[in-house]
Amino acid sequence: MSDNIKKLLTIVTEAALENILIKDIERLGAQGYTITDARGKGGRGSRSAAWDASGNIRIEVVSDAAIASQIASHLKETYYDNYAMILFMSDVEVIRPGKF
Amino acid sequence: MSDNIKKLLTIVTEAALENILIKDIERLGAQGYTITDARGKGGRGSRSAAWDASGNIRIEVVSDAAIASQIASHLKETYYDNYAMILFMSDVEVIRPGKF
Amino acid sequence: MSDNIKKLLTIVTEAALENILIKDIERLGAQGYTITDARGKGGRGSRSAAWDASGNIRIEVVSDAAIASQIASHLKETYYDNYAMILFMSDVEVIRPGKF
Amino acid sequence: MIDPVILFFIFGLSAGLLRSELRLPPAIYDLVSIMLLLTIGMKGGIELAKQPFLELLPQMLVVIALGIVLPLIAFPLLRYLGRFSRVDAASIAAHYGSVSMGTFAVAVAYMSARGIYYEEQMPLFVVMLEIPAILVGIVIAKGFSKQTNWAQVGHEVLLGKSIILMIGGLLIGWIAGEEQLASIKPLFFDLFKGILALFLLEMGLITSKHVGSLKKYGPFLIVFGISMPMLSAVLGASTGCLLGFSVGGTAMLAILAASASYIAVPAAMRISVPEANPTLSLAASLGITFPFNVVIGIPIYYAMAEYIHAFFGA
Amino acid sequence: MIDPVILFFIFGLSAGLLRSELRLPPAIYDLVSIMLLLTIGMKGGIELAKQPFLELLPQMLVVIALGIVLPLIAFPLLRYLGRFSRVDAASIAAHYGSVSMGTFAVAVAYMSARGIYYEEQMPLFVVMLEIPAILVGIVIAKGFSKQTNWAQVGHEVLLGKSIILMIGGLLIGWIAGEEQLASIKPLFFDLFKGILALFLLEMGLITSKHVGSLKKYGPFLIVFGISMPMLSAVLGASTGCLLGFSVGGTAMLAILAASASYIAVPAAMRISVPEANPTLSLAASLGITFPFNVVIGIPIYYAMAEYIHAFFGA
Amino acid sequence: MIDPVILFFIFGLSAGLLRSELRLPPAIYDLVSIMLLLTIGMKGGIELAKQPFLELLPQMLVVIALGIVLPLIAFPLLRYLGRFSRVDAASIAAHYGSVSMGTFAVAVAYMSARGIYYEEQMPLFVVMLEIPAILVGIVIAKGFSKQTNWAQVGHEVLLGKSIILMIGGLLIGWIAGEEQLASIKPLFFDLFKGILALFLLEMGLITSKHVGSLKKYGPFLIVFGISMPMLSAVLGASTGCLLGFSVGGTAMLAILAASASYIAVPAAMRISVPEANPTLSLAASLGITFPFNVVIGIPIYYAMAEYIHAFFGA
Ligand SMILES: Nc1ncnc2c1ncn2[C@@H]1O[C@H](COP(=O)(O)O)[C@@H](O)[C@H]1O
Ligand SMILES: Nc1ncnc2c1ncn2[C@@H]1O[C@H](COP(=O)(O)O)[C@@H](O)[C@H]1O
Ligand SMILES: Nc1ncnc2c1ncn2[C@@H]1O[C@H](COP(=O)(O)O)[C@@H](O)[C@H]1O
Ligand code: NA
Ligand code: NA
Ligand code: NA
Repeated sequence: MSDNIKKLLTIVTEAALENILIKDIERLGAQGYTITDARGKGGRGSRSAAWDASGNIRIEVVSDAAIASQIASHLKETYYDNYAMILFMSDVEVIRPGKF
Repeated sequence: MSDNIKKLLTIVTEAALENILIKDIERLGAQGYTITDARGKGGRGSRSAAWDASGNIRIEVVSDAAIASQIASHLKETYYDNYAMILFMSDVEVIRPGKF
Repeated sequence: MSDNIKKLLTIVTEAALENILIKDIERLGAQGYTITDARGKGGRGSRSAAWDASGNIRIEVVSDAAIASQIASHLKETYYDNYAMILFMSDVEVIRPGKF
Repeated sequence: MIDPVILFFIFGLSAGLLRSELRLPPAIYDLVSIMLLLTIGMKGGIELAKQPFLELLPQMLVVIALGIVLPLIAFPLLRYLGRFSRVDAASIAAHYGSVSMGTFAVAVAYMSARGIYYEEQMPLFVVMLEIPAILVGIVIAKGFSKQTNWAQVGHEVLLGKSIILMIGGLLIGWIAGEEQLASIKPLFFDLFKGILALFLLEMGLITSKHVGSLKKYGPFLIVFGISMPMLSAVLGASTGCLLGFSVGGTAMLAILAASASYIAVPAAMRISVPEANPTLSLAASLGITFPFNVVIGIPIYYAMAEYIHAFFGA
Repeated sequence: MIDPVILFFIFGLSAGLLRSELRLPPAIYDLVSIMLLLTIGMKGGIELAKQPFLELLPQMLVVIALGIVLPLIAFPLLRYLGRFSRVDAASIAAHYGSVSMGTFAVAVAYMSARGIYYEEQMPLFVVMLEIPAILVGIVIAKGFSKQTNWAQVGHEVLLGKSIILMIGGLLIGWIAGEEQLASIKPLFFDLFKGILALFLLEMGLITSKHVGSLKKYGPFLIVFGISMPMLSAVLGASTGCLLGFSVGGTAMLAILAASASYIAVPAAMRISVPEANPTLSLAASLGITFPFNVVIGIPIYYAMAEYIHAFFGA
Repeated sequence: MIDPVILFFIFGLSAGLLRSELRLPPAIYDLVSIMLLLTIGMKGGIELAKQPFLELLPQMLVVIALGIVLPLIAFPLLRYLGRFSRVDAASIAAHYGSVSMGTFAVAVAYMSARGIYYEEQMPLFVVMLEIPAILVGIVIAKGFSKQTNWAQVGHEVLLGKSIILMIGGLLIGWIAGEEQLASIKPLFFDLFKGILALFLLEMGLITSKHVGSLKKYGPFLIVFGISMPMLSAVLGASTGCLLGFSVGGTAMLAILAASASYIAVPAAMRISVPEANPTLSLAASLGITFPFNVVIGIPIYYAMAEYIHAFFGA
């Protein structure tokens, strides 16, 4: 369990936030991100992805723990109150630790 | 490692099951779910997503351990024999534990 | 923590590699894989998925640790230098360990 | 001379068998099916508006009876000659009792290219024929089991995509009438055959994936996939003749009877009879019967209708 | 007689309320909207090319003023009669001050089916009307707050999908002119009403999802969703008459004023006034006002325009 | 007068450079490309059916030779003047030796708008020209290395999406002939230019993303991206004249030679020469050469063909 253990932060939120969030994520120090389109249901109701306004995205960021928790708390403070959003974190083993 | 550790249950299965499974998942106590479209291959052959009948979905549910294992064993008993389906679980750290 | 703990290997890379990678993955002993379409950004720039040549895929493979690390090191040696690609691994609990 | 839309099917099939990269995005497959179903529905609705509905009721009952009889014939063949398990035999039987919209669309194009008249109520019969076989299949597989959620089956079947689009189209055509629909004719009617060509290209690609799995299931499925539609066509043609249809209408009913479902029935069986192996029934209906019907079958069934009319008609 | 494209809307709405499986892939919804917006833009551009642009400037200013006044009327109604929170009232007001492309497309089809002339600059006014209400809504909700990133709002609004497509279409139509565009006419112009039918089918499906959430918000939203467009139509028609427009043009401005946004404004509000509940405004604009306008409203507003012209015109 | 389809390209490019939200769903881009390729193929096939195939064989060999010579000219320019690495120079050379379907489609529209005759075998030559440059590029990059999986390269190249669609279209056109294809004409032929407009809108959006990366690679790539097609056009026009083509056919061969691939070659290079930087070659072929050719190049190459014919022809 050396320095090739990083954090995987997963965010599920409204598609409308995509452009804003990736700016935040990069500004806070992440070296990259991966996005897939999603649908789902949570406390703020069902998001069916049937058209633009009702889709979700699922963003994954691999980074070291400090950056991950910085992103997490920034998102929590800025968006949790007004947007459909969840986030969760876990440890992942990476191959080239310097990259993240 | 306090109560902000939850289970992330991931299910990959046939798209035809979507409506039925989300009813099951909600009934068994999950507070939400996230779905993405997927394709893949497993013991029941290749599922190419080229058309309706051959697509997979990938469902993620974040919940506490009890609910997660209840969902897992319900799915195992009800669908494993007759449907293409896998599921796996891991621990994730969440920010607002009360939400799940 | 018995033999129902497996490795989940996640690969994010260029969509152009799909056919080649799934051959590699099967040859190295994985029993299955799941693929979703993705977009993202990393060391090799932004991959927007706006058209064929610029999309990413996200491949997940559940397998035992030996196979997972074999796949990981094969991919690292063969593709890391010339393709946009990241991979990470984590432990997941599965229900039918014999399947993977 | 082979119809050019069939060439698109053959092209798709060949490209698939050659393992080319070619595929149509699922969204396009959806669009193309939606447009075909709406158009077929509207065409039917326009014609239906011209005649009293009540006169159709007896015909509809006869057609429903046909949809019940067909799977009851197919099942014993599959179970005892083919030695399939009960559920597999029931599921395949349901596929062959029901109908294929794609085959019907090709038949519509075939008739209109040759200027052959057929009774306008055909799209209505498509809807009538699609449903009973599904219910029969479920009952054969499971008995009138309490386990079957009939409400859900009903919902699945009646509100499934293809039925609802066809019914919607029928109603729109009925209410609006031909003149009113002139404004949307350029999209739905003029492009019909081009859209059908795209649909068949995709069907060829999909079929190519199912041809492979035929090897696994041996020659019985191939023989069944060709002879069952022939048998059904005889029954369909006889029914058509009995109902006093024109040669075109008789051929249409033969084609409908001969066609095997690959959209509505697989979806319903997957939910209601999950123990049945979907690869098996799709290999037969998509891998054998669909190509057989669209490439060779339709002219045969038309000849059959002419023959029956020559002997028993008039 | 009801226009057949409206039947597609009713069909989609019914299928959605019956919880059928029917849905259009998002990619198709996008394609269909893109084509409608481009076509509307090009139609406008072709006509605009025929007249001196400078004469339009004063009209454009009046239309912008209308776009500022409408949300300022809606806001107090929502805040004090409807007892909505400040942000929710501001957001809904912005939706009703702005316009709906879908409604405009149906109006274009309505006018052309009846051969009614209207002033060519309407597509330009659509663009003019879309923007001011958004800015007014943000200012009501937040004041001239420093927190608001106006550059971002500006970018979002001016370069949003629908505005840019309409402006692009306008410019292409303007530069190329009718004759040059003949080569692309079969796709963009001849298919217009068919494409509109597909669009309305999808709008029906989407609307059905929002009808449900109406129950939650009580009858006020329903009343507002019908009476606000009526009020706006009166203002729009008066403005049209004042500007000396023909009956068709007056009706068009009434329709634009009566329509409520469900694409551009929700997107802008989501980013700029995130505290506002998007379900609320969409339930009103999509669940009530859009269906009301396309099914019943347009003929009413046309009658309104005739009436006003009879009294004050000429 | 600029062709309106080019206006769609410029509109897409501008919207992209302004960072608007506008984008076409990938599924629509796929649909539009599929239809263009099938149509071009069918048009060629219809014409080819009218003449003896064997007479074309010598022409085909000459065209293949052209496809081998072009990258061999481009490579030293890139390697020694442009100081690119061996693999990058080889990869870019392959792009410029091959052809662009999009450019060909615009050329087809250009010719037909002006009623200019050209030899029917052009679509066949597109297929002939696409392939050799890829193989030459791989060999320059890697030698006849054992490491190269030639079977896989062959499969990739011959069964790639664009080649297979064009060949499929050719065969369908050839077998069915013009009369038979009349039924699908409304979709594939009448909508051709409209579909091309949508395609160019998307190409403009894609191009805008590649313009940015040009800055990184300095002015050499820009100069090369304009002068290489001019040079290739001279060679293409000369070849056309030599083969005794009409002015239109000569111009077409010049255009084909001048065009640079951005679909088939990038895909093949990514797999076979992964060390080559794909951003580099796409910046040149998409960011410079494609816009140059469709907006300015085609009329220049046509003038070139006229000039050559005036001097050496007849
Ligand atoms: N318990 C959960 N498990 C998985 N995904 C969830 C869960 N809760 C919410 N989500 C996802 O997060 C999105 C926003 O959640 P919410 O803010 O709770 O509405 C939902 O649309 C779902 O896609
Ligand atoms: N070992 C595996 N790793 C990742 N995904 C798998 C694996 N096995 C199966 N899957 C996914 O689960 C689906 C159903 O699996 P199966 O029931 O084994 O056919 C497949 O279509 C794959 O998408
Ligand atoms: N730190 C990261 N977190 C999540 N995804 C990443 C990260 N870095 C790269 N990726 C994904 O991996 C792809 C290839 O990465 P790269 O080779 O760094 O360009 C990118 O297009 C992203 O989708
Ligand atoms: Na049948
Ligand atoms: Na309004
Ligand atoms: Na070239």
